Amino acid sequence: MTNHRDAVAAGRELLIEIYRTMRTIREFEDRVHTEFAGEDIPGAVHLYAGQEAIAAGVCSVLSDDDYIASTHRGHGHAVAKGCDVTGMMLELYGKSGGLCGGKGGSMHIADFDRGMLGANGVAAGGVPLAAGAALSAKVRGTDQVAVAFLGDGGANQGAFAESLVLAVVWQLPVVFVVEDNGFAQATGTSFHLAGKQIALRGEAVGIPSRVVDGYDVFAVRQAAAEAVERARSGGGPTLLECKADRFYGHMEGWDQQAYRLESEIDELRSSHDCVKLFADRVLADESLTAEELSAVDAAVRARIDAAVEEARNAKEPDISELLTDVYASY
Amino acid sequence: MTNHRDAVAAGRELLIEIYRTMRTIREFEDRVHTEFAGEDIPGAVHLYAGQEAIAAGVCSVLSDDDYIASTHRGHGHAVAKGCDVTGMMLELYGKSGGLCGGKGGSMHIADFDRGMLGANGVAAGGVPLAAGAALSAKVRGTDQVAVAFLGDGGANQGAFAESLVLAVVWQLPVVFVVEDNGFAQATGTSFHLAGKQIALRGEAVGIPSRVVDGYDVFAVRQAAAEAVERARSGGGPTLLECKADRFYGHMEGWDQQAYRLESEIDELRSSHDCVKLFADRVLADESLTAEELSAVDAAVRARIDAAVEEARNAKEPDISELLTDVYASY
Amino acid sequence: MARVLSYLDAIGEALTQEMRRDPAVVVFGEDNIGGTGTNGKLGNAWGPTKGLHQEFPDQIFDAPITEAAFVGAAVGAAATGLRPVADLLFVDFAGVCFDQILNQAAKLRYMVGGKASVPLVLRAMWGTGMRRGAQHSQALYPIFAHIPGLKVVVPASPADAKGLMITAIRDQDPVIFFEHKMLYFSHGVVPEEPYEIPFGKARIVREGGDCTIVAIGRMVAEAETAAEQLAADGVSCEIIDPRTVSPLDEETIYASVRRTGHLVVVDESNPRCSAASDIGSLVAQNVFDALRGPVRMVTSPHAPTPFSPALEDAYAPSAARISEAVQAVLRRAVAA
Amino acid sequence: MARVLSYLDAIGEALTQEMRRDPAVVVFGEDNIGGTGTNGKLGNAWGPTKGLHQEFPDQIFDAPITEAAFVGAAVGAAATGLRPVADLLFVDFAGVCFDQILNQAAKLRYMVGGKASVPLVLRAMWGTGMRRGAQHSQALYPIFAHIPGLKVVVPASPADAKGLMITAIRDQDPVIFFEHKMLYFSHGVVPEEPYEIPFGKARIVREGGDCTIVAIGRMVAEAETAAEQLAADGVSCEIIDPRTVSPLDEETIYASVRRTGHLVVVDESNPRCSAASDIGSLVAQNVFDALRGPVRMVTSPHAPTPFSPALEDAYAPSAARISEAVQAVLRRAVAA
Ligand SMILES: Cc1ncc(C[n+]2csc(CCOP(=O)(O)OP(=O)(O)O)c2C)c(N)n1
Ligand SMILES: Cc1ncc(C[n+]2csc(CCOP(=O)(O)OP(=O)(O)O)c2C)c(N)n1
Ligand SMILES: [Mg+2]
Ligand SMILES: [Mg+2]
Repeated sequence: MTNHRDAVAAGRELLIEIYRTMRTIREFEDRVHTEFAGEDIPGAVHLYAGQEAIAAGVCSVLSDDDYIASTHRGHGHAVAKGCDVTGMMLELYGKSGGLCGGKGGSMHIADFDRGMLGANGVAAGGVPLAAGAALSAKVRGTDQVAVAFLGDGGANQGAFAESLVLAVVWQLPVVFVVEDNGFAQATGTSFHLAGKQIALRGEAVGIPSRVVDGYDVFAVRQAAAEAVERARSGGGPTLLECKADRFYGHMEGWDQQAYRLESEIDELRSSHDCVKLFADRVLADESLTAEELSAVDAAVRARIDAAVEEARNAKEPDISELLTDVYASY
Repeated sequence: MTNHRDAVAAGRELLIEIYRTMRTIREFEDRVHTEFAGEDIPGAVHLYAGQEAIAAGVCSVLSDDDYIASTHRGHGHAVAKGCDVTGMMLELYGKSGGLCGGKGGSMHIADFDRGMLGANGVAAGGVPLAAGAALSAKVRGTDQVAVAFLGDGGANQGAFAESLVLAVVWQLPVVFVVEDNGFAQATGTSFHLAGKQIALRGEAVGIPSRVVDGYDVFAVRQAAAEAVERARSGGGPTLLECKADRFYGHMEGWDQQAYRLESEIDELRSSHDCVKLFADRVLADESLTAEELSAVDAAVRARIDAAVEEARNAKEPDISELLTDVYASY
Repeated sequence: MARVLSYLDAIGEALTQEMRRDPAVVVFGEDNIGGTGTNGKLGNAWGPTKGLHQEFPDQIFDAPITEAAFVGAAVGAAATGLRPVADLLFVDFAGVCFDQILNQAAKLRYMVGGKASVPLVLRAMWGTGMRRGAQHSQALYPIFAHIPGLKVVVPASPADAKGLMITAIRDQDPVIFFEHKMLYFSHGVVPEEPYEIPFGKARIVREGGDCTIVAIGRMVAEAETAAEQLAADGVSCEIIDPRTVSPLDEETIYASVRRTGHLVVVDESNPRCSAASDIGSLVAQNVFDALRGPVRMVTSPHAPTPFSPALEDAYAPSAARISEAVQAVLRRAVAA
Repeated sequence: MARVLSYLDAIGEALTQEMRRDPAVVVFGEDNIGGTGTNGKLGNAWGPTKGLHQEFPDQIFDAPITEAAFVGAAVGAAATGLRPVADLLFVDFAGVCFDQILNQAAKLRYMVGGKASVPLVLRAMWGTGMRRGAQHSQALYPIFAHIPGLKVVVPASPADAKGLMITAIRDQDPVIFFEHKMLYFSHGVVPEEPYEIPFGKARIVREGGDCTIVAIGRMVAEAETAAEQLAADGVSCEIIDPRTVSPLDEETIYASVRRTGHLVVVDESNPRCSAASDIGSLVAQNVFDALRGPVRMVTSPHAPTPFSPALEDAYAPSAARISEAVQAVLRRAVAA
């Protein structure tokens, strides 16, 4: 684990915020997993549990008006960027009042007021959008920064490779955060990355690039802080390759994870749970108390309970919504 | 310049063949330049003059049944792979009897009997095709090899990045030959590559990659021989980044090369003419005589004269050809 | 005894029989084997390729998420002796490799004056109904039908799925093979031995004399439901499933319209420049005299597919909307 | 005095005036400045952006050959406060960035429930006639018109090119702006001050009573030539230029067909699922009763564009083929 003096120095409030973010994501995902199994939630849902430290660490150094573009596995990014969890839950249920009015669903959750430019159903499809948001900030002369999240599998997409080039040539204030969770669906990174780190691809085009322990929220936060500072000060793009495996399968209801050994998952959950690792550490060095953590736990649980309750009882969108938000010529 | 003992050892015949190839390309291109100015040749024509050592060097280590996929600047590759220059010239004129029956033109010259899978109008568009030909060879259990030619500008295309990944993951017998001629249209590589070598992109995904002096046919041949040997023996892909500027503008009739200093072009033609460099060397070390070279020059000139003559006088394709070679439902 | 198979298994059977017949048939895509590069079990494919790697370890492989590269590789492989079947997963992902389809696969044979052909099959899952949202529910076959050089196959039944897949693999041109996600677990009688169903030959799903309904893919079943209801009201519909949108069996459609005098086209795609508009205009051009009233197109609206089940259920054409269209067309003819 | 401008300069003037008006308007693409990163002169752009970098050094830039990235960046920039005008060069290159057009630009506003919009313009050169072969001569607007969320503009004159470009830049939706390569050096009167031409309002190019001709892009001039010839034979044609293929001004077309009873659609694109078939079928559905004979579609064949001038000249519709179609349609009406 990294030295986390900076985080501790930032004080209890920040630590609690980071914990709240990670706990909220975990609780949200665990609960969606249960509700999905109960067949209450329609559609395709990809859970982020296990990777919380990445979203939480990166977004902890962003302001409200910075931008992120996310992936099909986007709940964690949305929560970390400050999206309302009730609005998110309503969206997952396809209900009126959802963040996208029920039109988007899990794979298209977005909240432009929070700088969350959207989950994305296409691998690496959102990466160029983040580059564009960075261009926008640069042309408008603000100091906003954009972050593109993508997966190890998405890192093989041409759109990502091209975005690296564009970002370095245009010196855009963008940070590429590749989350290597070991798999693209059922295909392992040891196959599809041919044993190489994605960070090398950033370096190859001249982008400062680092591999980061994605279970360690402090490590992520530190790396992200440097990257964001570089971007804000006109230093151009950075690539962070954060490694942390997912707890659940690729997609709810889709796979039984037969492509993973059970021992792999057990070991992951017992020794690489980023939320536990955080808790152990702040308790060990007494920067937070067990009571503080429990208070967060309880509050988060209540918030998610309420979100599910509201989502279940919410109205379906009105049929007239079918033809709004688009130019329909007939 | 590289040590060219291997080439010399290979004997006069090979040296003459290499010279003939380079001279044929040069003569073909110079002549097309003239004829185009006379408005005899329709369409978009991109000349390869200046880069001959790359095509000649690479193709000198390929067999007839190896494959190449080419670019919009494809005449040199076609000649070096053994395409008939009269068939090529007819094709440029859009005449019956052209290599593609006049349907393709300069940007789509192909000759599958010679393993020339086609020029291509889309930057890097042919790169995946070469990967596919390599896959084909591997699945069919032959020892054929495929070469993908592309430009520095095309190297920024996603299709190239993805092909690198696919080639290394599938361990395909393919060689990527990137021709860095300093420009993509009027845009300079110092801008669009951000000062980095393309070879790094190969290395980043685990592909052995080298930068090669593209004015030196022996250097190219040596590097290509190693790469092709690796591919044939199951060692997977290689990337060669060959550097040699073009003599003419991007496209005939299109640019006055105002983006280049005149002194740049003068210096290029006087000190970096790969055909001259070759001749100087083989004369200096007495591996060929001036008479031998002149004999080739004369033969090549006669061949190109005859090709132009034939192309001028050839028939237009029959109108019925409009609807052949495609399934037309109406 | 007639054997019943799912649409999904029918496709799997076609792939199996063709790989067995011809070692040049190779199959690849993301998770076409599944599990490559993991410590767990191999064979976690989804869809019709599940389990095939055991019999064909040298003919089926997993691909990284590099559609532009592997679809392009399919083109290059097809032009040099293989018969690749590449898997796009969702047809929506055609976006990331569209150049290789539009400019390479479709045009190569023509551009080189017939000196090469591109016998590849691109499998693509399509359609609404699974709550997958705007980027995973499109039809898009009108886009492919627009492109000369491609053949576009949209099977509506398990038996057709098998026979059309075999034809697709043996065809010399690039074929985009549309598999409707909501039909995967539909069942039907499927002959065991390999057989081809020719391209450009429509299937008359139901005979009738009052109105011709041309329906595509999942819409065939909706049209059948509508026709049942209409029959109860004394209206007799003829249902035609074109099976392949390109080539299109114009003659069967024209012959039917000559008999019925009325045409309703049911197409799950968006309306503009669609298969519905294509067929509607062909009829209005070529059998105008037979028409006893306006043609009618029943499609999804000119809007992306919404996620919410409540909205999605109102999006694609339904039996009810088809009935209405037929009734409107006939009512108008009576009134006139 | 009326000022004459080329189609190309008219587009350049629109870009200039809009960049001047609004600093959020940015323009980029390959060689949109030209010469960046070289030792030579800057400003080697081709097309309508030539010279603009001098007045707008902070609003116009060169891009590497990364269409997926820079078109996607246009989407992201548009959704966060800019009004980008991205340049595809040839529309054929839409293939390499099609996902960003199909799945991102077109759908974003809908998918997020209207919480964002994507005011971008994608410039694209199209059409046959320049001997550019199969990968540089396509029309493709039917493909874009099929996609909900996009607007598709196909100006046929310099004045329209300017006014439609200004409207496109000010519009809140993604617009694909089709510039016909053979029209670049056509000239016409173009007002100097900025003006908008509304989307979805067709232009009646010529009035007439015997037959309605809807013609798109370069085909408008061919239709005019045909109409001249036909007028000499006593046939009076009404020519309608839709200007925008999506949205489509259905009403103007319907009103004309109600008067003439006949429709010929001239569309340089390939025939299947085309703009011609779209318009033909709409008329057959919505103004069937006014039709006094079959609709007729005049398009390029279902084949890629050949390179050879001899073949290319026979490929796209010509005035002669348009005349023939009109005559066939009218002859038939007389015979009937
Ligand atoms: C272009 C494209 N191809 C294929 C898919 C289907 N698909 C959805 S998620 C996924 C795996 C993505 O892996 P990775 O990027 O590592 O993200 P993770 O699921 O591991 O978070 C694939 C192949 C897609 N969404 N987009
Ligand atoms: C995908 C794509 N984008 C743009 C173009 C237009 N174009 C044709 S050649 C060219 C420059 C290519 O540069 P490079 O790859 O370096 O090849 P060179 O012309 O220098 O041989 C461009 C941008 C194209 N053909 N394809
Ligand atoms: Mg992953
Ligand atoms: Mg170059």
